This record gives sequence, structure tokens and C-alpha cells, in this order.
Amino acid sequence: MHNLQLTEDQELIVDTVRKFVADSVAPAAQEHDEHRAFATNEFAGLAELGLFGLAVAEASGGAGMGFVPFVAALEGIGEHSSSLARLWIGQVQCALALESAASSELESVVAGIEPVAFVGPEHGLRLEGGAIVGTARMVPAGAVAKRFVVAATDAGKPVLLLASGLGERKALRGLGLASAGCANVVFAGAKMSVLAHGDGADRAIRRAQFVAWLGTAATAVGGGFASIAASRRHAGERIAFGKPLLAQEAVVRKLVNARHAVDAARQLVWHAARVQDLGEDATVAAVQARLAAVDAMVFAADEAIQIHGGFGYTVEYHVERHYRDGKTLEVLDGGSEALRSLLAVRQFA
Amino acid sequence: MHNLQLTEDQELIVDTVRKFVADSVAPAAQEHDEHRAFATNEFAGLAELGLFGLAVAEASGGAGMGFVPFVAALEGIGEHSSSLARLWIGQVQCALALESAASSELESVVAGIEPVAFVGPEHGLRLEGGAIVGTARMVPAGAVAKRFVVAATDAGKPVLLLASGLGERKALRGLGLASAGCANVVFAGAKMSVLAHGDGADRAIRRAQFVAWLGTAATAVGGGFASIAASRRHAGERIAFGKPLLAQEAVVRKLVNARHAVDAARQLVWHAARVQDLGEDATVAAVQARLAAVDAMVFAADEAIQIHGGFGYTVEYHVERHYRDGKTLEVLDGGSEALRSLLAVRQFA
Amino acid sequence: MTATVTNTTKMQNVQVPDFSLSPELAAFRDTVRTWCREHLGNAVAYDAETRFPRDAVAAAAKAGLLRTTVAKEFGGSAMGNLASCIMLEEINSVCASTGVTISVHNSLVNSLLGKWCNEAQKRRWFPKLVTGEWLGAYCLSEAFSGSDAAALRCEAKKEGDHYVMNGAKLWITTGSEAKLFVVFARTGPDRVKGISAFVVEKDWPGVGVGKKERKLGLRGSPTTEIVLENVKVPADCLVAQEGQGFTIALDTLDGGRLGIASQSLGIARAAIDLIRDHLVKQVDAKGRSTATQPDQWTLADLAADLDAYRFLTWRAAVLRDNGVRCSTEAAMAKSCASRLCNRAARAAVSMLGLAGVTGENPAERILRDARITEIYEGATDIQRLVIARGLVAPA
Amino acid sequence: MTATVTNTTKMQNVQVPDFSLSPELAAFRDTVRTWCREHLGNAVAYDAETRFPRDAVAAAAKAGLLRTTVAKEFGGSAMGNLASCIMLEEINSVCASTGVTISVHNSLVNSLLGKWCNEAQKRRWFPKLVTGEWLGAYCLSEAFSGSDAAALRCEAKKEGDHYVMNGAKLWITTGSEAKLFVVFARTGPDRVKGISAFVVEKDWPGVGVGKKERKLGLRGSPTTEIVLENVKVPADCLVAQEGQGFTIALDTLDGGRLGIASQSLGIARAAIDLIRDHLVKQVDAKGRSTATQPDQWTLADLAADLDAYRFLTWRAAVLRDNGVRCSTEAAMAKSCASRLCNRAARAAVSMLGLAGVTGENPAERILRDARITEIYEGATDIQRLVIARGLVAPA
Repeated sequence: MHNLQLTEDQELIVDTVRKFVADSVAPAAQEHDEHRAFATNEFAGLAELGLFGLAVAEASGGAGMGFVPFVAALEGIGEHSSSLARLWIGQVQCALALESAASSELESVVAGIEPVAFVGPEHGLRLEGGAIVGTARMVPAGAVAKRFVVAATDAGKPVLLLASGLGERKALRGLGLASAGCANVVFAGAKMSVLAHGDGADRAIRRAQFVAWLGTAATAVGGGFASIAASRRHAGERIAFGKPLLAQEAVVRKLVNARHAVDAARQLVWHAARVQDLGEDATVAAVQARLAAVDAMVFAADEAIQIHGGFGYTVEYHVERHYRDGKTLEVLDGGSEALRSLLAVRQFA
Repeated sequence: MHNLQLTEDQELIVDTVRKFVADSVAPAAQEHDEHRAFATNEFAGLAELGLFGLAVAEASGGAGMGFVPFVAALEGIGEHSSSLARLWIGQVQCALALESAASSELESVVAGIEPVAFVGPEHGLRLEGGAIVGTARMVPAGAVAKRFVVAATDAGKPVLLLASGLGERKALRGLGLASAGCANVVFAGAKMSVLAHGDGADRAIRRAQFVAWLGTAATAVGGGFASIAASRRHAGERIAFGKPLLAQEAVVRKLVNARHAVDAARQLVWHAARVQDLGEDATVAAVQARLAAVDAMVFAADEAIQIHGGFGYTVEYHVERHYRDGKTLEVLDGGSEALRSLLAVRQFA
Repeated sequence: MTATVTNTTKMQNVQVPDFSLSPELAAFRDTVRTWCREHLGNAVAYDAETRFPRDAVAAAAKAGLLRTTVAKEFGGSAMGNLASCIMLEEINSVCASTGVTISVHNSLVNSLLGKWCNEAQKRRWFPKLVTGEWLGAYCLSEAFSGSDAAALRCEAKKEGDHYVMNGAKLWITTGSEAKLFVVFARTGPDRVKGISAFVVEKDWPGVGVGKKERKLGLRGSPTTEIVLENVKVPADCLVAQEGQGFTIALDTLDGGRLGIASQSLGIARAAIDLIRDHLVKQVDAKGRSTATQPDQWTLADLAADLDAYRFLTWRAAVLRDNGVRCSTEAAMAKSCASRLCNRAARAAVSMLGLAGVTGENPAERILRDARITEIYEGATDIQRLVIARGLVAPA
Repeated sequence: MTATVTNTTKMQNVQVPDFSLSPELAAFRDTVRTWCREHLGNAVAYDAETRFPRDAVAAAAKAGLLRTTVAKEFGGSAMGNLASCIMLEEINSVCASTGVTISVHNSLVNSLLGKWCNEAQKRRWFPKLVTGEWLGAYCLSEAFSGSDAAALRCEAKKEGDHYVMNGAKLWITTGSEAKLFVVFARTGPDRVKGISAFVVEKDWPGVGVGKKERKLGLRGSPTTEIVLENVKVPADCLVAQEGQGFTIALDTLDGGRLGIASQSLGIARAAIDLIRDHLVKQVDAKGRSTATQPDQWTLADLAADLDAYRFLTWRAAVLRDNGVRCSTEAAMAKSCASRLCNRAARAAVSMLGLAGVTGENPAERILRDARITEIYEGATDIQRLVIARGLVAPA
């Protein structure tokens, strides 16, 4: 990790998270996924470690540590549970949006009493006659959250809302992120208050989007490494044609290429986090990181399944989960195509 | 460039090189290439700027500035002439190998009196009965150099040699690097002295290889940016179906993807340079950077040709040159496949 | 040579290649397509409930879909590989779990029995197989032999008029539902020539169904272990001769690969249809398409490859129907089609976005089902080596 | 529907698709292949010296290769598109500069004249074209209209019994060598319906050859500007009717694309052959292959796609020979084959390493020649839009 040049404080946090993941997340991750069980204890564990305010300014009650330790820690979580990673990302999205909007709700989110869900502008929700109109699909924590921080538009202008008192929602049987409590959410009959309008809402929403892109990228880097590690383990043990798979150049070539893709994505993630922590606009960097990392995660998982052969198609080897989770991460937060359009505007307009 | 966090001294060097390139390299690059003219004046210009000793330790008579300014400056050269970039790389390879071998020849190489050529171990040259056996193909500066620093083997053990007094050599009509004076070189009848044996030779050769991988990567990043810049210019001016090409999402998407590939490769290059300057082994990082950057350069040039349409197939728009140079860079220094095998050993053995 | 190359009056009215289906085959394809619409409506449920498509397979048996590769004298319709490929593309475009069940039954089990069994054996088993009373399974893989099939350890020891069989087979498609197993077992020490093929019936003592796999996709198709403990296999259940097992296995896999190539084409078509429907919907108020150019490219490239790889598949099927060895051609078909269906499925999920991953449309199931096609009946890398070997082998 | 789908006695002996060449076509291919070996030995020199393959084209004319798309009554051999495709793959596998010259002459100029000119026009020009006394060129592109062909500005103004033509055409293959130009020019203001096609002869006053392009590849084929300054074009040199020019251009391009698809197949085959030869050489002392698995994969994937995309090309050619519109099919063929030959050429250069870039073998020339196939006669993105439009257009 020295190449991220973490401070001692940051290093401590990352180590703590990695230990927590090894002890409390990894063992049950597959089972939770298979039974589509919400990662309740794991979420509580993150709250206990005080991670939801990591990037919130000290003045606002956070740790003020920026994004570098955030991505380093997320990578560790992503290695074992993209679902949990997305839950953390959702809390940080809410926290930073609330901080931007100077909302008093921030404190309780930082404290992590219960999952809060962020609903991004990609869902196209509209404020009409005091009600939120539209459906938000596949919202992490959407099935369990009591409060939602919602990006919407009011007569075409951005608005940031806090919604609560929603009806019951069912966790989706979707492709991936099975223990993140994802749900389709409608706000009919919900209680609602405005947190910010216009430019203020815009700033808050952009900040939350940045968190999603950068955080997802870091998560995907972790997921990519997990597939590579699992493949290497399997390839070292499995014998075919009289020698371990790892002795076959074809297998090693897959590992080399997957590792190359993930390592490259990781540099983009670190670059984006560093630039942002220097106080500059890292939107382009974060979007590039997100695109590269998720592609690398899917690629690594795909090759991992192939290296595992039939075993890879079964749930016990985790790599099929990374494949599903990777493709699911790809379509969240607007999806990769929308992000490419964003880059088109930012880089070539 | 702030993201590379250059010191003031480093920044000054990079700016100087960029100015030199704009004034003295860019204008004649295409013509030199078309006529396969060796970039004599440009080479002398680099020597005058004192660039050959940039990464050589101060104690050895160099500038002791490490690899970060080297890659930053090479990027600028690569934007206009991969041929010249490879010439510089060759001088630095020789300089660092000679420094490793504590050779007194170092001084004249740093001074840049004349081009010296480095011949890497990928050519499989052997020392037999006091003569160098085998052919080195496509050696940059091979047609003009009077002295060669040669990596060979002596009874299977590495040996570093200095060769001079070669017969006449003809510049190749090859695919690319047309103004780098590339030639196939045989050493029959050459004068020869041993610079280092065994481990010492091994260290010197590895150092020179590192320079080639990292330097080629930086060159290719520059080449990639050049293709993107040319495409953007052309797409802004060229009208089709009633609007500039740049207004067509299909064209912009090509630019976004090319830029993404080059930006990602650049992060790998910077990472490798930084790690090396921290005094750690950056071999894996440099090889990854080299693989990604050359692929990105070829990809960007290929898309640039497509964006230019028929114009791109002609020599005036430079992008066909970047395509040829990119594919040529790919097969130098052992070629991409050999580098992937090296990663296999370093990462998964 | 003659001065003029093209002065060939013979060139008029010469036979040219024909890429179309004859009216009979086109009608057959349309009939199967209609059948699929009527009988595969539970595809979503088979997947979601991990439920064997018993109703669909029974309907398929009734419609005669389980006997296409069997000769008429044994109750089959003798339609051959090409018609089977056409049929399998249709079925798999709607339900890959049903598709693989039928593919294994037809392309592996029935084909093998028809080619390698003697008359008495055919009379014994085909009546049950062509009616679907019994489903067949193909037991080659073991825990320690996947791609390297010749490393199998399952043992059949001759004792008088029977063999005693011991071992365990892994990854057996239709394992828990089949009544007839073609089992490859070791009758001698030689790595390749020590392998023989047997027919084993489910009801015999010692035949057990082991662990059932929980899988990424094809969840309607049960993949299980088959455990063989001191199974007494009558000598007349040996297929062909002792030691011919590996030859039989490889030959049968050429046909099996055509089945999987066709499955892949069906899955690819389903994904491409989703993409096309998605783009068709994107129109402005004046009915003009607003689909983005990159999305249109994706559709165009996938559609072109679907046509191209269908031709590769049909070519191999026609060769096999003509009794010509088609290992290279079958490997090309399987390798290309299976990669295509995964590429198409990933593109569909990407393009359909959130609706693709929530299960509102079949995109996510297609993605999960597609992934196995690159693995079973010879992984992609094995296919590639088969192709390369065919090309670089000294003449 | 009937209970049993497959109980079709009709299915016996039905016609099945046929992916092979008839003995006549195979013999024709072999004859052309032999001809290429005998007459295209200067391919390296054409490229290195930027020299028009005059000797090769003259030999081709003598061998009858310049009249394959012309009817017999006008001195042609009327072999049609399929045979032309087969021929072009062979020629381009050895020399793409010769290949494109013949492709333009046959697939664009002769085909267009045969389909759209009247009897008198045919009697006038074909005698010179089928013997190769004159080479033809196709003048559609202009400096400001490439992919957007309908934006052309070249003008033909009717004055009594002739037209006065002014303008400049860009990217004209065989520009400096051709004696007959098919020129598309504007006879009216309507973007599409204002375009007409003319035959213009090189010797007419005002017809000039402009700038010659210096190119990445196809260096033996001169690509020039054609300048038209107050050229007096007799009214009887109008092709078909005024205003039909764009229809003619598009229809002709379908055939032209088959020519480029075939060129691409030839180039791809040359690259794949280099790779195969490279791998064949890699054997250990016992003759066992030491080729790496990744190299073998590359060969396998390219070879499979070559077969697949050849089928796409032949399918479109057969359709066109049968008078069936084949825009989508031709676009699939051109788009897939042109991308393949570039992929194959890049792989060959990578795999052959330093020997590939120094010019010791044809890899680097193949790489340079291949690149144009994705650009001319409709760039890849245009092909993709043609395909996508065909798929998503409302029925």
C-alpha cells in the first residue's frame, strides 16, 4: 500500500477494515448471497468502526480523512462482498450529500444507526405537487432503509430531498448484489422534505455521484483481485494433463491479462482519489476509474470462471458471484454508456 | 503535470524539452519519416540539452534526476517523433548500462558526441571465440552508431560488451521508426571489449531493459495523445451529413475510448517511474506500462485513421505514422508476448 | 496453364453454395418455433425455482423432439444433425435448461447408441428413449478429470458375465432425472485404450445420485454427481468393444459440440432480440430512431456474427450427416458460437441497464445460462487447440 | 399444430445448405491461384517502388480476369459475383494493389455499365474494357463528400446535346491509369435526386489527373484526384436517366462491397498463412509442436472467422447473382471481413516480431494494405448503420 502513500492514521483505518473483513465479512459472504440475506451484522460492524463519516469534514462531525483511505478500504471489502461495499458507498453518498446541504440529518447518518439509501439522478424522479413521481430501480438498501436521500428534479431544476415513511418494499431477485437489500422504490405516500434546491442541490448530487463512481471503482478492483486470487489458488491445486493448471501457459496468460487489467484500473482509482484529495475536480478521473475497474472486474471474473471450468459455474468458488456482481455494478449509477457520454462532454465538447 | 508532482528542476527540464520539440522536432518529423532520413539535428539537439545523463547519478557525472522527468519529457517527444524518442531511449540505455558496469565510456555517452546503440538480450547474441555471433535486428541507431553496447551470453552466462569498428550497415525499409536509423547489425570483424560478466552484466542489462520498457511506454503515451489530438482537430473541421464529425456520437465515442486507454496507460507509466525513483523494483510496473501504452497507442492510431477516413490513409495527417510506429514499438525489446511471459514468471510463478 | 483462365463455358449453371434453408427445413424450424412459444412458457419459473422442466420435456417427447437422431427402424425420425441443430437453436432461444436436456438426450446419448450399439442393445433401449419414458445422461467427467477426460478413474472390473463398476461421475447433466446412463469406465490400465463405454440403468443396485450442484445458470437442468458402488453391469451392456471408450467419447463429442453450438446460437439470438427490441422502441415523436450509434454498432456486429457462426454450425452438421469427420469444423462452430452468446448476453445486460439486472426481462437469466456454453463439452481453449492442431499438423 | 412436430417423412432427402464449392468453382479457384503464383511475383516491388502493377494487370486481362462481370454478348465471361469474389480473394492474398485495380474495374465499373447502360453504350465501351485496353475508375468521392456521398458538388450542366462538367473527384483508385471514368455529378439541386451518372473518357479535353496521394499501403495502386474543367460530356454518355445517379451509386456499391469483402478475405488469408507457417516451423527435435498455446488460440480464432466471414461474403454474392437485394448481407460481409483482415494483420506482425517489421516477410505490407479495407467503399461505421437499420426498421 506504500504506493498510495497513506498516512499512519489512514493506514490504521485500512488495516482495521481489512481485519474486520477477514474476520466478519468473508466467512458468511457466499451464504448471505445465496440466501439473499441482508448483511445486517456486517453493516453494523461498519457503523461501529465509524466509517460512514470517514470523508466528512471534521467540522461537520466526520473524520475528515478524504478519499484515499476510502478507496483503499473499499478494495478490501470488495474482495469479499460487493454488496457490503455498495452499502457503505450508499451511506457515504448520503453523508456527503447531507453535508453539502448542511442538513442536520448528517449526524445520524455518520453515526450509522440504520441504513440510509441514496437515490441518484439517473432514475429521473420528479417532484410534482409535493410528491416524488417515478420509480427508482435496484436501489442498494432500498428494501430496508427507512430514510432516503433523493436526487430529483423540480420543474427541470435539481432538488435534493429527504424521504421517509415509505411502504413495504421487497428485495429484488436480481442478477447480483444479493445481500445489499436492493429494491425498486416508489415514493407514493412518503413523507418528504426538501434539503436543497438548484445549485446547492446540484453540488450535493454531484458529490454523491462522485462517491458512487469512485467507490464502485475501488470495490471492483477488490472484486477483480478476488477472482485472480481464487483462480491462482485453484490453478495451483487442480491437476490436468499430468500437471497443475498453473503450469499451463494458457492458464497463466489469462491470469496475467486479468491482473494487468485490474492493476491498471487500480492506478486510475488511486489517481482519482489523490486528485480529489488535493482539492481538484476529479470527475473525469473517477469516471475513467469506474469504467476501467468494472470492466476489469467482469473480465477477471469471466476468466476466473473459465480457469475453474465446471467448478467456476457453481456457487462454492465465489467467482460466479463476482461475475454477477460485476455486471450489476456496471449498470448502477447511470451505467457505463451514460458515463462514456459524460466523458464525451467533459473531454471533447 | 502537477499530478506527477514534479520538482521545479524537473518541471524546467520537461518544459525545455517540450519547447525544443515544438520548435525543432515537430516541423520536420513527417518529412524525415517519409524520406527515411536520420534525425541528425534533432539528436544533436537532445545532446545539447544534456538529456543523455538525466537519470545517471550525479556522482557518475549525470543529472541524477531519476525517471519521473524522463517519462514526462519522452511523452512530449513521442507526440511528434517516436523515432527520436527511441534514439534518446537508446542513449539512456547505454548510459545506465555503462554506469552499472562502471565503464569509462560513460562520460562520452552522457556528452552525446555521437549516437551509441544498445543491443538487448532478446537478439540472442553469443560470445564465441572472442567474436559476437548472431544478428541483431531492427536496432535503433544501428545504421549510424559507431559504438554498440551489447547484451550477449558467454557460455550461457550474461556478458556486457562494447563493440566498435563495424562494417557498413544499411538503414532498413521497415514498418516504422523510419528516422531512427534502424538496421540489422552483425558484429563480424568488429572490435570488442568486455564491460561486465555474470551478475554485474545481468544487473546492467536489466537496467537497460527497464529503460527501454518504461521509455517506450512513455513514448507510446505521447503517440497516443498525438493521434487523439489530430483526430479531434480533424473532427472539428470536417463536415459530414451537415455537421462536424465531432457532433456525431460515434466519432466522439471513439475519441473517449482512445483517450481512456491512453490515460490509463499514462497512470501506469507514472506509477512505474515513481516506484523506481523510490528505489524499489518497478520491473512489473514498467512492463505493465509498456504493454498498456503500446496497445493504447496502436488503438488510438487505428481509431484516428478511421475518424480521418481516406485522409487518415495518407501520410499528411500523421496518424498512419503513429499506427506504423506503434506496431513497431510493440515488437522491440522482446515484443509483447515475451513481456507477458515475464509477467507470468514475476506475478504467478 | 491456359492463357485464359475464365473462358470456361462450364461456368454457366454450375452449382453454387446454398446458404438458405429448403422449404421443408424452414417449415420444420417454424413448427418448432411455434411449439416453443406454446410449451416453454415456464422458462422463468424453471430458473427461479430451480425446477426441472418436466412438463416441457414431456411435451417435447410427445412432439417427437427426443428422437430426431434415431433411425426410423428404432422409432426415430432420423432427421440427422442439421435438423437437430435447427431445433436446438429454437428451443434454447426460449429456455436453455430445456435445451440442454434435449441436447444431451439427442446429441450425446441417442446418437452414441445409434452409432455404436448392436441391434439387440438398440431394440432394448431405444423404445424407452425415443418416447421420453427414459431420459439419457452422459457420464464422462469426474472430479479429477474434466478437460483431461482420459484421466478418468471410474473402474469396471470384469467378473464372469458382468463388470463390477465403482467410481463417481461429476457434472452429469440431467443426472437426477435420467434413467439411462452412458458411463465411461476404466477396464484396463492404458490411459486411453483402457477406457470402455457402458450403458447403466438408474434402477440397478449401487447406482446413486450424489451431490446436486448449485449453479450460476441452467438452474432448471439438474447437474449432479452419479455414484457407482459395486454396480453389477451385465457384459451385454458394454458398448462396442472393450477399449473403444475413448474413441466413442471423442466421436460423440463432435456431435455434442454441434448441440452446444446450436444452444449458443439460440441463446445469442435471444440476447440479440432483446437488444433489437430495445432499439426498436427508441423512436422520437415522428417515429425516427433515436437509438445511439454505438448501440446500433453493437447490434450490427452481433447480428452479423450470429449469421456467420450459424453457417459454421450448419456446415459441420451437414458434414457429420454425410459421415465426414468434422472435428475441426465442430470445434470452430462451438468455440465461435459459445463466445458469441456470452458477448451478446453481456451486451444485452449493459444496454438494458437496470431493467436488465432486476429480472424484469430475460437478460440476466440469459447472461447466467450463456456462461456454461464456453465450459462444457470441451472448454473454449480445448476447441482452439483442436482447431490449431488441425491447421498446423504436418500434412 | 400437429401433436408430433418431427413425424415428417418429407424430411428425408430434403435439400440441405451447401457450404462447399462445386468441382467447377473449385477448379476455377485453383486455376486463379496458380495464375497468381505465376504472375504476381512483383508484389513486393509494386509496393516498395510505388509502381503500378502494369504487367500483372496486362496478364490478368489476357487471362480474362477483367471481364468476369460482363455478359457474353459483350465479350464477357458472365461469371457473376460469386466467381468474382473467389477470384478476388486469390489475387488479394498475393497482391492487394493488383487486387483493388481489378476489383474496381470489375465490381464497380463493368458491373455498373452492364446493369445501367444501354446497348449502344455497352457496344461502345465494353470491347475496350473486357480486353483491358482501357481500365475503369469510379469517381464518386470528393474532398467534402466521403461517407456522405450525396453531398457531392461536381456539376454537369446541360447545354444542348451535351453536358458541361466541372468539379474535382478525390480518392480515385486507378485514377492516373484509367481511361474510362464513371463520374457522379450534380444535374439538379435536390441532394439525392439531383445526382446523375456519366461515362467520361480520359482523352476528352478538360479531364485531368490531379494530386496523387502518398499512402500507408496499396502503394502500387495510384489514388489520385481527377479534375474536370469544362469537360464537354456528350448527352449519350449519361448513364440511365438524369437523377438516377445516387440509386446507381448505392446499388453498385453493394457489388463493390463484395469486392472489398473478398479483398479482405484474401488479405486475411495471407496474414493467417504467415501465422500458420510461423507455428508450423516451431517444432522440437522430435517434431512435436512447441508453439505456445496463446499463439495457437490466435491462429484458431482467426481461421474460424475467416471461414465464417467467407460464408457471409458468398451468401451475399449468391443473392446478388440471383438478382436479390443484398445491402444488409453485403454490409455484414464487408464489415466483418475488413475488420478480420486488420486483426489478422496486426496479429501477424505481433507474432512474427522483428522479422515482421523489417520487411523480411510480407507481414508489414499486409498490415499497411489491410488498413484501407475498413475505409473505402463505405467505412465500417456506415456498414454497421446499414445493418442496424435493416434490423430495427419497422416491418
